[in-house]
Amino acid sequence: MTLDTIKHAEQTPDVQQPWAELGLKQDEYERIRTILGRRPTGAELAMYSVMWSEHCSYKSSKVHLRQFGEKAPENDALLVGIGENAGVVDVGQGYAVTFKVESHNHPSYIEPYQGAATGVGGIVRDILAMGARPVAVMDPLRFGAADHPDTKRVLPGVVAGIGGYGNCLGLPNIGGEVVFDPCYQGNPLVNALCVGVMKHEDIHLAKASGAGNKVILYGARTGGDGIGGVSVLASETFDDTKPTKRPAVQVGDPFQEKLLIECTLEIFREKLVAGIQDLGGAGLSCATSELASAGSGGMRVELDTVPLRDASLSPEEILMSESQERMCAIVEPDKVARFLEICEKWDVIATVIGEVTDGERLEIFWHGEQIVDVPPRTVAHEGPVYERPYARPEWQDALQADDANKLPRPATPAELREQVLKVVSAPNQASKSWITDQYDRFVQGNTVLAQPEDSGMVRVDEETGLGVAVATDGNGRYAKLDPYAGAQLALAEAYRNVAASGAKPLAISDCLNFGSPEDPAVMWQFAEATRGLADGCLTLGTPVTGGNVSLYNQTGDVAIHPTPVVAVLGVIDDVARRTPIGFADEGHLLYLLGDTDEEFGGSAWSQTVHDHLGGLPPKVDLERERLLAEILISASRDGMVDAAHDLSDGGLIQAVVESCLRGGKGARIVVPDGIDPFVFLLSESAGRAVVAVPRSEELRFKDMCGARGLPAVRIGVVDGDAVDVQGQFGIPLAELREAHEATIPGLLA
Amino acid sequence: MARVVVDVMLKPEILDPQGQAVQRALPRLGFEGISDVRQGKRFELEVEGPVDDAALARIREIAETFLANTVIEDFDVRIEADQADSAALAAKAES
Amino acid sequence: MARVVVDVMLKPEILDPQGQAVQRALPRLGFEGISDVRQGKRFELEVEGPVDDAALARIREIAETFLANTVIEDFDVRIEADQADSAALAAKAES
Amino acid sequence: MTVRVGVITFPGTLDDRDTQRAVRVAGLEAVPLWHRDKDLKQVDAVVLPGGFSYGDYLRAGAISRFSPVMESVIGQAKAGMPVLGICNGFQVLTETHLLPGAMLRNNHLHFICRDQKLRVENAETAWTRSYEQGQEINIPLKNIDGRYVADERVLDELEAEGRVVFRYRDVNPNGSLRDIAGITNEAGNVVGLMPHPEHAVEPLIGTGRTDGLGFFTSILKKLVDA
Ligand SMILES: Nc1ncnc2c1ncn2[C@@H]1O[C@H](COP(=O)(O)OP(=O)(O)O)[C@@H](O)[C@H]1O
Ligand SMILES: [Mg+2]
Repeated sequence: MTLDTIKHAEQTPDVQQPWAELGLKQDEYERIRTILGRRPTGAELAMYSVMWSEHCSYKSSKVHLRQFGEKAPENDALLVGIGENAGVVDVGQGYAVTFKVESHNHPSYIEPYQGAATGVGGIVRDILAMGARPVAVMDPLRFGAADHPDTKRVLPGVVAGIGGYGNCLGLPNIGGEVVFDPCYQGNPLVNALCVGVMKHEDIHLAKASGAGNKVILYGARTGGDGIGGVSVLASETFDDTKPTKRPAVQVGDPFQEKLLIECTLEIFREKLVAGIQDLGGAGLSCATSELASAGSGGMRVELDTVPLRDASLSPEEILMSESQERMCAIVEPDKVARFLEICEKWDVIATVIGEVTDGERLEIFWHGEQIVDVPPRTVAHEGPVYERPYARPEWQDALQADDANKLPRPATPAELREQVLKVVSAPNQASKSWITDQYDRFVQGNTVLAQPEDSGMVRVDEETGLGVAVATDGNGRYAKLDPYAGAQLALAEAYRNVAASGAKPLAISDCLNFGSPEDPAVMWQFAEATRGLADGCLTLGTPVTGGNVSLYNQTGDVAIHPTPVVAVLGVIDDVARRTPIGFADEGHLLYLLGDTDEEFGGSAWSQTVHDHLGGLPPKVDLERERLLAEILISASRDGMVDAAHDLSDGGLIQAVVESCLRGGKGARIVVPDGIDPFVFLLSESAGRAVVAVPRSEELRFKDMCGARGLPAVRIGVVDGDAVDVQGQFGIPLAELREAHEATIPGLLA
Repeated sequence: MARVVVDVMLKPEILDPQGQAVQRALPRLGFEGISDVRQGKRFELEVEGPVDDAALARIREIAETFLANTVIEDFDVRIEADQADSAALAAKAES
Repeated sequence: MARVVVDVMLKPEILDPQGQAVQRALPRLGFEGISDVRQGKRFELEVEGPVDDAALARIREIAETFLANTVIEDFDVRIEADQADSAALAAKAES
Repeated sequence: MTVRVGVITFPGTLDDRDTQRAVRVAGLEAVPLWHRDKDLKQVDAVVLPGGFSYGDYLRAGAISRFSPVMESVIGQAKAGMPVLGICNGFQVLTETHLLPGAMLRNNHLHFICRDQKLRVENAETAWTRSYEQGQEINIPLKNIDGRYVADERVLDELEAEGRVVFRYRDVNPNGSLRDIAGITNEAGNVVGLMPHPEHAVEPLIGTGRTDGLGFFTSILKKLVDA
């Protein structure tokens, strides 16, 4: 058995190395040789190949993501920006909040339960690594057609995995999305978001500094998880012992993660760490090189001290293992004993695997022999950057010309009624409670709002009632029609959702799900969407704090719809002022805020009634969104509205139906003069919300809208036990409930 | 009526948190000397008609496509011999 | 090192929705002729040292007090014979 | 007089901090107890909170039952100390046989989280004195192993002795036999139930109702009366 040491590499410069199998390009391999001045060892090759992968290096997306920094709005609230495990925002009263949304798409298609579960586990560790207690999760999901047989395999597994992991960790699930579209058939999107809370002084960063400080690996033992690909290396170096089969699938252990959370929080409380990093993709390769790269000195690691689950693992495999539920901390020598003691208390295995040096290299040893000697920045932060070619696809014009506004419309009130029922009961608009009831929304005892509310809201401080709200949105259909506008519409919708619940939007995180960057059309979609999002964030004053890019979501040469998912975080001074969506009080007046135009491109109506996608998405007016948000927040603060619901897919009628079902009361709706009832009910113009105003507040509310120039039209009243559109049709709540709630169980249960 | 048993276990290289939790608990309960525990599933299927090769092949297909998730699990199908007394020693066929 | 297997099944009188869910799904997947399915647990214990009567007695105690909840479950302990080739037919001792 | 209520944390317990909060909201003193310590710190009552102790990997509550703290709890419970097991805590209590029966996977096989209506069938236990016999309350339910089973003889005995403390109303969410949501021991000091009173003690939070507060005020009544 030959160990590929540095010395060995120097002596055998011409050995053929499997760089191509590891996903490196010829020029990338050459670059590694140039950086090192020799051929890399197997372990170095393993590290570079995984760290320079698209997933870890963002090599295709980097040039576009830069805009998020360059165009970042002035914002005093931003404490930690892009680049750390997650961004951190000041929410006042000495509290800071960190949040991030990430994808686990591909693993969830292969093994839905474990893929989704470990997706939750990964994002939770990111949040924990910032120094925060994780307080909530959300799960924006996309699946293939609701009635496709494979959806029946993927969706229940994904939902059970998210629930199984999150519930066992004790994190309330406060919202998310479930969208069905054939474009996601072979590429479901499983995005997961986590929110964490800490005091300002508890913020931790991922950097290794202070020569002599110890590197401690703690949490689960390292096994062969997720290293199917690297076995080629093992088989090269370990010529006499064939590697056993290595699983590509990672299995989550939420109980271990729960221990890791409590143990880590106790360690933070005693201020025992100088730097900390979670282990996620690329495992130890990533954690050690990132910590060393961000720090001041070098690092030396004795890899053979890593506790293993499978003794046959080679050093390359240990470096690349993606075993879950592990963390890596930098600890001053005199704090090590206490650190280990706390780990012991929580039954968490902890091992000193190395130390920070005053050199500049990351050096890794295996039973005394050196197998890695690299400048850490070249692994972690100075990977390849691509300027991928992009071009507006030639089909884009034809798609936009295929105007949805020209589709046949309902001719009679009876037909309109029928189409409304179709829209509210279609899988995308139907109630998702069959799914969300599998998630614990109460644990931790701070949940103020959870699904099906506009945003999830949790209390941060018991005394003052300070709280945060988060909403996630994304509409791949809009983005397909116009990726620039589509990204802004996703931002606008999440922003509006947060404001509708009474919170002030502060910052965003995003998960950009796209097809292959090697396709210039996809790259154009990506470039347009990032530009749209960066411009939008500048206008709305909400900086991007971090996020995630998921590329190669395509089957053959068919890509998913471009799907930027945006999460907006807002703050509310007192959760007692939150605005729910339910119409619960008879007699309250319903006001429609904003302007309604004929906008059916990408709409729920065009999809459910005509199976059509074409035209332009709704116009974006971010100044209007801002004004609407201000009005909604003032109305909440001053107690002028009792309920509010933003308008999005399915338009006004969808929102009214949801609010009526939620509050258990009906509504009488009057179509305002001069607008076609069909357009009034089903158009998806952005920048709108419907609010329920107590009669006593009507004057004050109208005055406020008038004074600030926001169109506000009285459209009806909360009343009875039907949704009654005067002169058109009425539908009893019971019938609506059946239509809205039976769809998903009918497809999946 | 015959009984066919399908055992489904996580592949050896896959993490088995359940088995580990059991194993870690044993010493605390005063049981030493168990060096590893794996936890899996056992299905007992009552088959109508004779359990011939065709039936076994069908059950193996059930196991492969449905009872086990072959991405992470292995399975084993075997006929359970009639046992008048389950405490008695019985010879078994292993597939 | 020897392997001892502990099978734990719900008592026959206890409703087994997992087994039922499997059984109900089978015809939909095109498998007929399975009249009942029960789902239980299988534990594989690696025992250090010889599996003599004393060791087996100890494992039976582990099963009774810990691996199974005898309010609802029955259990069965047996030694798994060494199998050089798991595909081969092997005779087994049942406790 | 300050009433001290111990709240146990096992590895994997989730609702310990919520339970401590509920105890405080009710005006009592919450005392954290650690699974490895036998010392109950002279508390007047103990709550075993919800969660997934040891991941519920073997069976819900099966591993926690053997912890040092449970040795003391079992002893004290038999001597009459009020003990409340919520969800996972209820599962631990059945595993220790302080309460009869067992908890199995829900009949629909899914985790379920919902607002659950319950009927208080026995308002005389240590933990239900603040309620009235027959009162209906609405508190959150959230579990995957919530199906209560016991053999017919035990069930008949529980009914005959008035030891069914809560029954599910409107919906039986998990297939529990005879709609049983919670039971007590013969002495009425040990109570276990699946739904979560500690998540229903403050307006706005969770279900927005405070129907669960009565559990904690009951214990005050009981100890002050005693
Ligand atoms: N996968 C999910 N997990 C948790 N909550 C979800 C999920 N999908 C949808 N929801 C919740 O259901 C509600 C309705 O979803 P959606 O119609 O997408 O809301 P909106 O259109 O207001 O963004 C929201 O409260 C949302 O957070
Ligand atoms: Mg909304």
